Amino acid sequence: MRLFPVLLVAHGRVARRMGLGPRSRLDMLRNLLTALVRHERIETTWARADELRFYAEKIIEYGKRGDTNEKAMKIADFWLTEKDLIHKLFKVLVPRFSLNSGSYTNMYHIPNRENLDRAKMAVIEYKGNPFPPLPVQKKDNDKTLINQLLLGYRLENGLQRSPTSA
Amino acid sequence: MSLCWAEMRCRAMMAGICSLRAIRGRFYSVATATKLTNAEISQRRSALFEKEKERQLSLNPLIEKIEVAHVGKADPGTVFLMNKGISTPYNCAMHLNEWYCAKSVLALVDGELWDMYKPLTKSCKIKFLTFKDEDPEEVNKAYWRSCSAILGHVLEQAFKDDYIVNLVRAPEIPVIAGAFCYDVVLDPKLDEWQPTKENLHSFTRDALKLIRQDLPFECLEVEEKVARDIFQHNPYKLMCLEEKAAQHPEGKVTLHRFGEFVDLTEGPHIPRTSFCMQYEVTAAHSIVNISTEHVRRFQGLSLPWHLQAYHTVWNKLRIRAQKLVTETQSTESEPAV
Amino acid sequence: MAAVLSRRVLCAARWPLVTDSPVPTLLLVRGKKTATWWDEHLSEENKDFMKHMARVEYDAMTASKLNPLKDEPWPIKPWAPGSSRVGLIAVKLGMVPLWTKSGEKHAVTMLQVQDCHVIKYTPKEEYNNKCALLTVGGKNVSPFHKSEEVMEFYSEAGVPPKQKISKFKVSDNAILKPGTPLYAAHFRPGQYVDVTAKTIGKGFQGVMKRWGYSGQPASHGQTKTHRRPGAIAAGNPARVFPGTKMPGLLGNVYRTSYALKVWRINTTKNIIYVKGSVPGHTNCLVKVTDTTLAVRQQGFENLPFPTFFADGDEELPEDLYDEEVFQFSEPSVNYS
Amino acid sequence: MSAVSAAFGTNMAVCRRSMLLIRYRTGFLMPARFLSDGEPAKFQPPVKPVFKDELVPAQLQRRFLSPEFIPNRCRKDPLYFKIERNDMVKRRKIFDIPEFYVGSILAVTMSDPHANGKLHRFVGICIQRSGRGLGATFVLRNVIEGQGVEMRYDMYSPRMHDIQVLKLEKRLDNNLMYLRDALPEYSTVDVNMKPVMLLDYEVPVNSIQVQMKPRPWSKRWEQHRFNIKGINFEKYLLEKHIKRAKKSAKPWEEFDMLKEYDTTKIEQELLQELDRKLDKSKNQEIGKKTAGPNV
Repeated sequence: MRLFPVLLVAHGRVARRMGLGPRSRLDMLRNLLTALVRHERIETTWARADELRFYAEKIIEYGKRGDTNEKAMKIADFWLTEKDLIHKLFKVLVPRFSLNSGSYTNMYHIPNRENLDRAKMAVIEYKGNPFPPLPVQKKDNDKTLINQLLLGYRLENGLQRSPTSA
Repeated sequence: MSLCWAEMRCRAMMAGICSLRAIRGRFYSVATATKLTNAEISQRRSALFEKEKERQLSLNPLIEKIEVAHVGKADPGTVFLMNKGISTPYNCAMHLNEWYCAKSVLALVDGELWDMYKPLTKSCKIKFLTFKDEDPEEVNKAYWRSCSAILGHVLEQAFKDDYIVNLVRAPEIPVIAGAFCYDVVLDPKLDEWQPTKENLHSFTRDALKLIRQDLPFECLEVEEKVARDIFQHNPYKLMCLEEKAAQHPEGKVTLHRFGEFVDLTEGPHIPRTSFCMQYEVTAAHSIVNISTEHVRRFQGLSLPWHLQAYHTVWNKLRIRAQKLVTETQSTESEPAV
Repeated sequence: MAAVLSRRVLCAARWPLVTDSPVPTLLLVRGKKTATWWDEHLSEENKDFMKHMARVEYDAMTASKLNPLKDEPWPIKPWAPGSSRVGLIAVKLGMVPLWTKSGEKHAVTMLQVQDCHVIKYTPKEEYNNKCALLTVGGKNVSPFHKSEEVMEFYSEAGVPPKQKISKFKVSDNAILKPGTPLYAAHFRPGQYVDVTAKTIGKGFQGVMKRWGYSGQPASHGQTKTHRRPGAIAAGNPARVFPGTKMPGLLGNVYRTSYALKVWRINTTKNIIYVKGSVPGHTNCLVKVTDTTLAVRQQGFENLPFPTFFADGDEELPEDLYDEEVFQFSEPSVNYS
Repeated sequence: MSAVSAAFGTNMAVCRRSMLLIRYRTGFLMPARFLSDGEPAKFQPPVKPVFKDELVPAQLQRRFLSPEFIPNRCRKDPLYFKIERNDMVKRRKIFDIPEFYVGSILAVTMSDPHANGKLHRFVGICIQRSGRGLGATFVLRNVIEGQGVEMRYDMYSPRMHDIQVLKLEKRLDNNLMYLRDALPEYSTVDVNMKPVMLLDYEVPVNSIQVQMKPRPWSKRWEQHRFNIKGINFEKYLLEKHIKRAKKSAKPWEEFDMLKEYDTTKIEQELLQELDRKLDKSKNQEIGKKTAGPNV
């Protein structure tokens, strides 16, 4: 599982252990990724979404190599279990992200599952999907009180610094 | 759409307190001596304010109903049936939910800024403003103004009875300058006195006491004559009063009160002192360019509990707030934004 | 607070009031939030700005300490037999090979001294009436996740907050002013040091791994007995002696490696090359002191006392080597 | 250097090629030394391979980064790698480590206190490159008088005097440890071999498939984790062996993007850094050496 940095240093774990083994973990993520590519926004447990996110971004990176690239095609063929999605990956998703580099997905924490296990749930989505945006708490802008105070401080520092640098 | 029972009860409670105050006030007005202490002056002001408020309320004994429509993202189109001249925006917020009660700083009544505790006078549309709005400039200004008022109250009450404290005015410093302030002329005996760190700390303590008392800010529009009576011991306020009355078409001025402190400000103010959380009186500077008298500028820094700052951030801001702030300085920095 | 409560109660009372005497119906309403995290209400720009300022401040703090006036308030006293110097806190970078001039290969551990400062001085009267105590901290951390009290502790010495602090007993002539930076040149090649750190945690382990027992044969009629300890006591005492070696938690305790030779020191990057392995994982913070083994204490009178000062008269080259160490700029070893 | 090498009688012959080969009867492999005419001076100067000088422009164009420069995928401080690299560059300024691959044929001279003349030369085929940073090593293998000999060398050891590339080529695999189980002619190299000139710009890949000794081998080379292409397994394996090997395969691992470690960017940066550092040294040592060290 993904550990806190201190433990990571000590133990060198990178990925969570899920399912019945490494094979089963990949199979599960494969199904999730297929669903994500098809629906562009899915809801799953937080841990799975967190694991999935890396692969969802990486497959776009591979897709950017183009559908003529052998390795990209191989990867897409493995990860997308429903084969009509390969076309969607190369013709819809990759052109959409042709301008950005990295960070193609959003992940949000949503209320815990109502089920008995009360699992921590999350929504993961590809950016630029056709659904209405999820309501998220935004960071305050520069106009609130505390940020105005800090803005003044920032400008003051900037003004102080600029003559010395110039 | 129900009868607004809550504010009626409030009114009943207030009436009891007010009558008590009125008696006290009369007592003090009888005992007017040639030289009053600061505490006595403020008590007298408060009593006069109360009396005037009573008078204004008694002008229209009939309760009329008005319709107030809510404009906002969360509950748009809600219509409240309120009492004219009694109900305040806060009462409307109470009908919505606790979030509005806790977070609303000001109300926008038909596009006009309105105190949360200022009675509504006509059917209108209402919108509540919070610290976290997209553009909370007016809210910030109101907060800064109220913090200055608290500082004024502290300064008036903090000195011993031997010393006279005359509040001059609270300059409208923009938030970006880093501190709010209050100009004060102290007793001539104190000309040499420089407040130490401990003195500032005791001011801070007084302010925090006020904040803990959770005093509401009340608003009242009065005739110039009444205001003159209230501020008769403070020549600076009288001067200011004349100016303001001249600007107003009907010759009226707006007064605000919280606790026993009455001040001549245009408003609007935050609803209660407990909106402040972090509060500190940071510095006292002498203003040189006013030659005749030794005017001091007390500065402070405060943040509401909605926007509490972590101590590392707060310490940085606090150090910055020790510098002298002026009204002009801010205008220079603004184009730089 | 009472006023706040009453206001909340007002909000909560929802049924029409018949009598004038309000009977407060107490509903539990969530109170005001009093805790915050540092960037809760900050915008992105301001967040970056605050981070930037913290860095600038650290630099200023560290830069001003680069030239501490060593004779300012605390005079430097000479070395005397029996005096003990302060130690350092260093980061374990990893292990590399190193060759001697005779062509032998040794494994050494690289320990980097990062932002190591003296933070506090406790005189012996306040400690145990025997020796003074110096608190030393190593490796700067963010100020945005430290409490106010902790920050105050560091601001007294005028240094940024540290990841690890540790106490060193020093003799009275080796005390240092709080805020003094410590460098790798505090130690010199050829001397011996002790290194203390927390070992890597292995969790609950059996006796074979924990105590090196041999276990039992794999076959020859063994039933479920391959890695078990065997007998743990005898019939005569009829009990298990306390301290018997049993399975249990292994690792994650402080251990010291004694008398490791310092082979080489990099004075610009502040790296100490110590012979052999030291406890702890890579990137862990270790405590390095002069060795306590009396037989390895020769030459301690020649070490910089009480510590190495960057602004002192001593000009050091980039690398200090022990006499035996092969330097890579030398030609290859020839035995003829 | 505990064991003492046994030197046998010398055979003074007219032909320079005639050499005395040394056999070791001790349990593990020890350096074999070659003595020609008993004069140590003959081993001294590092003979520059001819192909190097003639194809200087091509050599300059081909960029080769020694694999020990590439840091591992780990959480170590980058400073650690940087400092180690500085030491490696310092050593490379003094001692030229040429470009070579697994499968190349090398002649290594190193100083040895027990050797006659204190220098010792060994020719063999490089079957493994391992280690990283200053601890990088490579293994040479040769069959001498019917006895397989393997030597593991520390590349940055101060005892190394010369590494001469006799034949620069690659093989199908990055690890030729299976030559231990192959017929001896595949790991036999003539100890007096002359350097072979490299005509191509590209390093040639020798796609030879070796003949193996009959099973059992020291390791089950048919398993997928070794990924060996230099053996034609069909000749040696039965149906059940292939089945068993398939069972241990993990074909999904190549699709697990988490396991990928793309070093192209790091390699680019490292090449630039090393060019900068080693070029400086070249300018300083101009006149001493004709060809700059190949990184």
